[in-house]
Amino acid sequence: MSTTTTETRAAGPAAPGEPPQGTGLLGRLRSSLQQMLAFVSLIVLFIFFTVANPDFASVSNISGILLATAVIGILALGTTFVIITGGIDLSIGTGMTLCSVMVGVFLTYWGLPLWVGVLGGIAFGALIGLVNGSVISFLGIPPFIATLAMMMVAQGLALVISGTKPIYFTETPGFFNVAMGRSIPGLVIPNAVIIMFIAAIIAWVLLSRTVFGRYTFSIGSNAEATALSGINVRRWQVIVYTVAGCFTGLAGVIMASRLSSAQPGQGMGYELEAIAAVIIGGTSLQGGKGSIIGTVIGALIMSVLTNGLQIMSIPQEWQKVVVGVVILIAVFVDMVRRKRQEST
Amino acid sequence: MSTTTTETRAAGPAAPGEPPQGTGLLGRLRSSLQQMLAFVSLIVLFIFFTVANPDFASVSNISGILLATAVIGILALGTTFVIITGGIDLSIGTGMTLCSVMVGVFLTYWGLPLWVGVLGGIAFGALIGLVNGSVISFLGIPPFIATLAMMMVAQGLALVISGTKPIYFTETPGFFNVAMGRSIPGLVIPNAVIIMFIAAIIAWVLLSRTVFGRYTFSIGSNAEATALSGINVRRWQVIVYTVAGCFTGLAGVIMASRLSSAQPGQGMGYELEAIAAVIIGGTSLQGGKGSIIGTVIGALIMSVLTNGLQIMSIPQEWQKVVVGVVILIAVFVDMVRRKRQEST
Amino acid sequence: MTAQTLTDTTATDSPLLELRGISKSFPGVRALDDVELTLHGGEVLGLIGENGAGKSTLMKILSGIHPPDAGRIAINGREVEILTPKAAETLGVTIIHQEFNLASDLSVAQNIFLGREPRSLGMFVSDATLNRRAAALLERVGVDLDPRTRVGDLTVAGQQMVEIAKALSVQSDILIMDEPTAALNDAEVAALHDIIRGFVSPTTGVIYISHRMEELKRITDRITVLRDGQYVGTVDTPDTELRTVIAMMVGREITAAQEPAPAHIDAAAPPALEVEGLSTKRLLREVSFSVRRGEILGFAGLMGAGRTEVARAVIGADPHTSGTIRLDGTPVRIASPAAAAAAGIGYLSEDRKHLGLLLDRSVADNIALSSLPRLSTAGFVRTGAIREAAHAAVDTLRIKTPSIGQQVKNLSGGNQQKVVIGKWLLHDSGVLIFDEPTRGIDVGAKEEIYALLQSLAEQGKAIIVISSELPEILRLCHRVAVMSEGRLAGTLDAAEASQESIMELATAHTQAIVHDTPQPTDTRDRGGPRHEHHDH
Amino acid sequence: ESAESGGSGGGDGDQPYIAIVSKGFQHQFWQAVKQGAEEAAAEHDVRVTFEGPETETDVDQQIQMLTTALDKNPDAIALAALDSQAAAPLLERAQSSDIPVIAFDSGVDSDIPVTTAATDNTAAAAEAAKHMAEAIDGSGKIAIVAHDQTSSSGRDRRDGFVGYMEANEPDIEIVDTQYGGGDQLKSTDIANAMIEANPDLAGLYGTNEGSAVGVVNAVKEKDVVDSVTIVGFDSSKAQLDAIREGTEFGAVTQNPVGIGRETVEAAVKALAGEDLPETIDTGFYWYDKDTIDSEEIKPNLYE
Ligand SMILES: Nc1ncnc2c1ncn2[C@@H]1O[C@H](COP(=O)(O)OP(=O)(O)OP(=O)(O)O)[C@@H](O)[C@H]1O
Ligand SMILES: Nc1ncnc2c1ncn2[C@@H]1O[C@H](COP(=O)(O)OP(=O)(O)OP(=O)(O)O)[C@@H](O)[C@H]1O
Ligand SMILES: [Mg+2]
Ligand SMILES: [Mg+2]
Repeated sequence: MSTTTTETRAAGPAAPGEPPQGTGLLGRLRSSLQQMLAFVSLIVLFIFFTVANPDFASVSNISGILLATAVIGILALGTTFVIITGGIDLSIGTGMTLCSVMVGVFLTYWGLPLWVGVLGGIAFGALIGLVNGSVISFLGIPPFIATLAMMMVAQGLALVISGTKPIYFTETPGFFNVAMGRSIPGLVIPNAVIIMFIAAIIAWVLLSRTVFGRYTFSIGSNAEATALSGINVRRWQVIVYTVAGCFTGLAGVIMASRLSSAQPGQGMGYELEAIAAVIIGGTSLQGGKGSIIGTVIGALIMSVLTNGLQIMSIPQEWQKVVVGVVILIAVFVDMVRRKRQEST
Repeated sequence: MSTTTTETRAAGPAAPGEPPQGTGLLGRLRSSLQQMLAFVSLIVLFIFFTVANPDFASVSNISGILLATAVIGILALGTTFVIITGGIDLSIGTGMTLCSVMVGVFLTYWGLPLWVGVLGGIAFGALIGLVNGSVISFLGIPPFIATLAMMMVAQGLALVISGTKPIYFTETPGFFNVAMGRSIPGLVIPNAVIIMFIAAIIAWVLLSRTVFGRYTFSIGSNAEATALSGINVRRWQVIVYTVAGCFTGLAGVIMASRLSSAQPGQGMGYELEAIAAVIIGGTSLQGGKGSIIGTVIGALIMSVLTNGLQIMSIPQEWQKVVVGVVILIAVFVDMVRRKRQEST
Repeated sequence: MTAQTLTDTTATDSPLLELRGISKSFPGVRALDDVELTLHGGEVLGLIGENGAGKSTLMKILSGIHPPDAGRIAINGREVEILTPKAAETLGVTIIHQEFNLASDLSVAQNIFLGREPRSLGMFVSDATLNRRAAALLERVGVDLDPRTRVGDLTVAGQQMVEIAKALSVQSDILIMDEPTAALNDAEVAALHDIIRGFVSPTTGVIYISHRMEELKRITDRITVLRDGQYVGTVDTPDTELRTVIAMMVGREITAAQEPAPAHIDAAAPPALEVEGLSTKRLLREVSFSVRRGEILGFAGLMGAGRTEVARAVIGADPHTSGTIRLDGTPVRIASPAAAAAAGIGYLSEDRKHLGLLLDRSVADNIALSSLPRLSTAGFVRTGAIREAAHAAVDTLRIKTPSIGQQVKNLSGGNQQKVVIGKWLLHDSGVLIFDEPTRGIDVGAKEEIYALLQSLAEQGKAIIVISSELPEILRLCHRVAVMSEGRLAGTLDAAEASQESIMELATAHTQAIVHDTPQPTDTRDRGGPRHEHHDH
Repeated sequence: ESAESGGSGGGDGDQPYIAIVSKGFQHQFWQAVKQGAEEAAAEHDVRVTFEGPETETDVDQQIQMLTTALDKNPDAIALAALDSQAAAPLLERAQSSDIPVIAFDSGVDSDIPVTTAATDNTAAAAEAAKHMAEAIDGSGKIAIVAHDQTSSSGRDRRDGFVGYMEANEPDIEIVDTQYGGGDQLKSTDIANAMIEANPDLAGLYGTNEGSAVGVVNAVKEKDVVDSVTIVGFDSSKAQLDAIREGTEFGAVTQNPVGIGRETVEAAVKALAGEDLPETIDTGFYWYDKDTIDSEEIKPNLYE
């Protein structure tokens, strides 16, 4: 609601998220070229860091950047849905930790087979989302409060269940390869990165090609009108949070696998990073607008920035300042680009 | 339809925020009684803890609770304005820390007189708010991103300026008394608490009795309509963030005084607590609705809960779980109460 | 299609829809009190009443939005309960709401099929299919809209068309139209009436709410009248004089609308507002006009001709690429609506819900909004003064509200419109631009508002009225500026102005172009979003 | 203000009550301290509570906890102060209520505590530096992944290490110091970037358990186990495994269980009116592959 009239006529993407663009091949090409431009800030950053430090563009560092994006990226994917409905999910950080711990319980305490552990972790994430969604839509608690409460409950439960100690995956040594193995021979990129991209594709299909995605947008755009169109808004809201929960669970699995352990004390603060990635990617907290590709770019901008500054050995206190300023500039550039694009 | 005239004089259901209430003494009494009911959750919590542990209701513990509320409470007061406009301010936590550090610079590094340090800290907070507001309204950056960037910049600057070390107020021993002195003889309550209540009264007057408050509500309710009504929305937005910044600065002063030092590494996470207090108090993240008394109650609920569970010596991991659940219940009870009140 | 009397109804020949003893109260308001209504197959039933009489509420009960406090609903003789919008849809009841209920971030096609998307494999939707179907539907309905346009980018009239298309896309037996024409001009109204006639069959019926009497005369078979939430009666349209209906509706005789008799204007008086060569990036080309103190200048034109755009450019809500604006002879730079207000120009938007009102604030807050500096001392608001001003507006405009503390969203559509008018009456500006000021306002109140505007003019204000209702323009204005395709096609004196002369100018430009390119769609395609709406 | 209940508060009949306010509670280190404290409490039949802020930068949260702890009228208080000046007024309040204060983990800048059971973090970090220098033969580039920039333990462990190198090892260059907040994932990513930026890196030092494990992860992920020497701090299963398999060269441990025990025992003695030494050095120990299972080291390690 913060935009004023003068801006609003010009601002904002033409249609929601993945908009109904030109139908012809030409139209599609044009629209995808325009979307490529969203990379602008990302590419500029990339070039800058490559020039500043040649190590930055090495294959192994890029693979490292992608790996560093995986957890936040997957969290951000799920949150994109929630934010498009006009909601928010603060529980993803500690929820992810709780899912890690549950994977530990499944695999190490109960000795279940690896695949059960992995699916169990994702399912537990869905359960967290289901609770969030139900509290929000059936009790009518504002999403901020409901998921804040879940954030605390999940953090507490992770500590309680694990006995405040890390759980190691001693029974299932193969678990490490879930995130860190290299399934595609000859490719240096670890599975976690591939999983993130597959998750992104699934999220993209869900958001732009299914009824679910359609209702996600329309609830965020006008929940009342959506309800009046005969759509069970409450039920869909629950589904949105549950889907987001699945991504949280997946992030928990990846996290546990990469660290070879479930670390119950972690997770706080990840939610803010994930939400930031979503919003840098052009999704609006007001709801109704957003895209998966934007979120992926947003997450990449964040990790390229962090990695680049670390590679350059900038003192950490200055890193914060620089990250803050660069995020501002990136978002500003993106806004100007979109405005220009519209007026042509 | 001449009946309308008579009807209009009777107090209808309360409009949001501080509405134009019934004129008569009776109307006022009734409406303030209804507001008292907002305390319900708080009072229930209070009674519960008193029964659970007699130490809880001791004068010194209550004064401790109020003291614990001071910093978060003052932050929450400022954020209430921002949230009512439909914005958000994530920079209050680390911004507060930066203000503490600046007080340290003024008093310890530059040896300025005490009152200059105190006012300088508040003014520096206003400056942070001014930057936030300008970035949001003139560059059109979404508040979440703008204040997230400021959160990082402030954190970085606090570390840079302080040289990552605490600054002690060795030059101005009297500074400790700003927050911790007892100005009213015979009263055990320290100044910080009195300052918080004075700040709350000022905020209340600003919000409910001034043009500034009106515009705060109307921007949050419909920014475009407000702009088309001839109000300079951008300017008022800047003012709102600047006012919020003053409260941030004040919180920084209190914090520094209480700790006898400026701790540059602190502050992260306070924004979430402050925002939570605001929302527990019934202010809506969608903007347009909110009240100062709600915020004060929200902040008190949070600190009563934390303190009560600590006094009961509940294991720390369980405390999280309980706080989460109780916040949910408190908000739910408050919602039910308001609904009931409306339908009578 | 002869109307039947109620007593004719037998069990075998039960009416399509029958409502009996419907009552509904909101806090502080008895919106409906023992209301009845009968709709027969094959008929168009008009429903009229003053603003706040309860028409929309009755229709909301029928479409599953509000549960009634008491009463029975029967469809084809079978008693039913309608508790959700979905249930209404299942029973074959479809409604076009008075206040639009569209998701502004979705496209036209996505909105039309919202909740009823054709799916493959149970979950996948294809926008291409949706666009194709929507295009077909829009063509059948005779609406010239690109299905891919974002709804938030449409004008109010465009959104109204989407609402209509959406309702017509559903197979239904009972179609409720709550003021479908409030934002439309005559040509579009005629098109809509054709659609209605095409829709009605012996097994279907339409309930049609409007404040435009001539329309009711033209399209309805019978008219049911409500007053203050109570049922007054039902008449057969052909046998009834409109003034009788109006009398039933307001409870007293109303003197017929006077002939346009604008007061004499001093032709030598200097103009208060002069606009010269105003162009915008999108649409306007070299628009020049002026308005004097004491004068009411009308703006006429077809939908999308650019009238709203002129107003927005003048008050600085949209940037203009060239042109000068002079106030009392001095050139001014107006960069924002705030600057316009400070310079003494007020603008009442055509889109009250999104651009006019603070829906969740009180009546008093809305009325005072533009005038707070005047109603405050040293930054502190004088609540007494605000209350007084609000009461004054409620009284002069006869706004029907339980209190000035009522949230505006709980008022009826027409009363919401009066609140916006009240806001600008209170604001002390020398130039007032009213964009569709009487949208959704009942006949009686309209006359009062005309009188108010005239008295404002007599007090020396310069007034611009943008309206799609030609009779309104003719009734009210000293001069009429006619827009066509972003240009000023001409300005007519009251003496020269008539329906015919205005329409001629309004279409002059269009006809020239329409043969080679489908111009109106094009304009829309080129433009960016119009205004962003916040729907929650 | 609490005179009447001063000696017997805390409920639970006449069992003495000791409130312990530590610097943290989620990390393994603090859990081990807690474990030691609880063991000692059981032996001496006293009741303890153990609390600490989320992170070691949350000075305000710790002060809050200390205030609440005082309101519970404990018989003794044990404090690992994040900032002794900030805690000073509360310590005075404890003194005026005749509540003995035991300082642990790090000293308190005040004469109020009856004794201090602490490790010298600076000396411990120097010990780590010494072993690192030996392992890389006194020359090469080293980077530090620290857990925290502002807390005393974070600074001491960084500065002790850097100080030793500067004083004794002219050929060793510390090329970078960054902070991962003790978060394993963040520390891993930071160390990854350091390895990228310095292909000739000879050593990495992690200043607490999370930092050290993060460094170990990164060295494995980047496959530079052979060229990079890792020195860590504290103890956990992950670190012990890494040391046993040779990925990590060695680490410094501080015997947190012992700190917890000593602290509670000191409090019990203070309550009994016994005299206490001014400081109790709880010590630190260097351990590596060879000494990890020795009788001397084993009791100081925890998983
Ligand atoms: N949700 C609500 N809460 C409170 N009052 C309401 C609500 N909805 C309608 N009302 C009141 O009920 C009465 C009838 O309103 P309704 O909208 O049915 O009028 P209407 O006949 O459609 O008028 P209009 O011609 O102005 O559209 C009005 O006084 C209105 O203020
Ligand atoms: N942002 C926009 N994007 C696309 N088209 C626009 C935009 N703004 C205006 N238009 C188009 O420009 C034309 C002029 O609009 P304007 O609102 O000024 O017309 P109008 O004469 O007031 O007509 P009405 O209000 O009856 O629709 C219309 O065709 C409208 O659809
Ligand atoms: Mg109506
Ligand atoms: Mg218009």
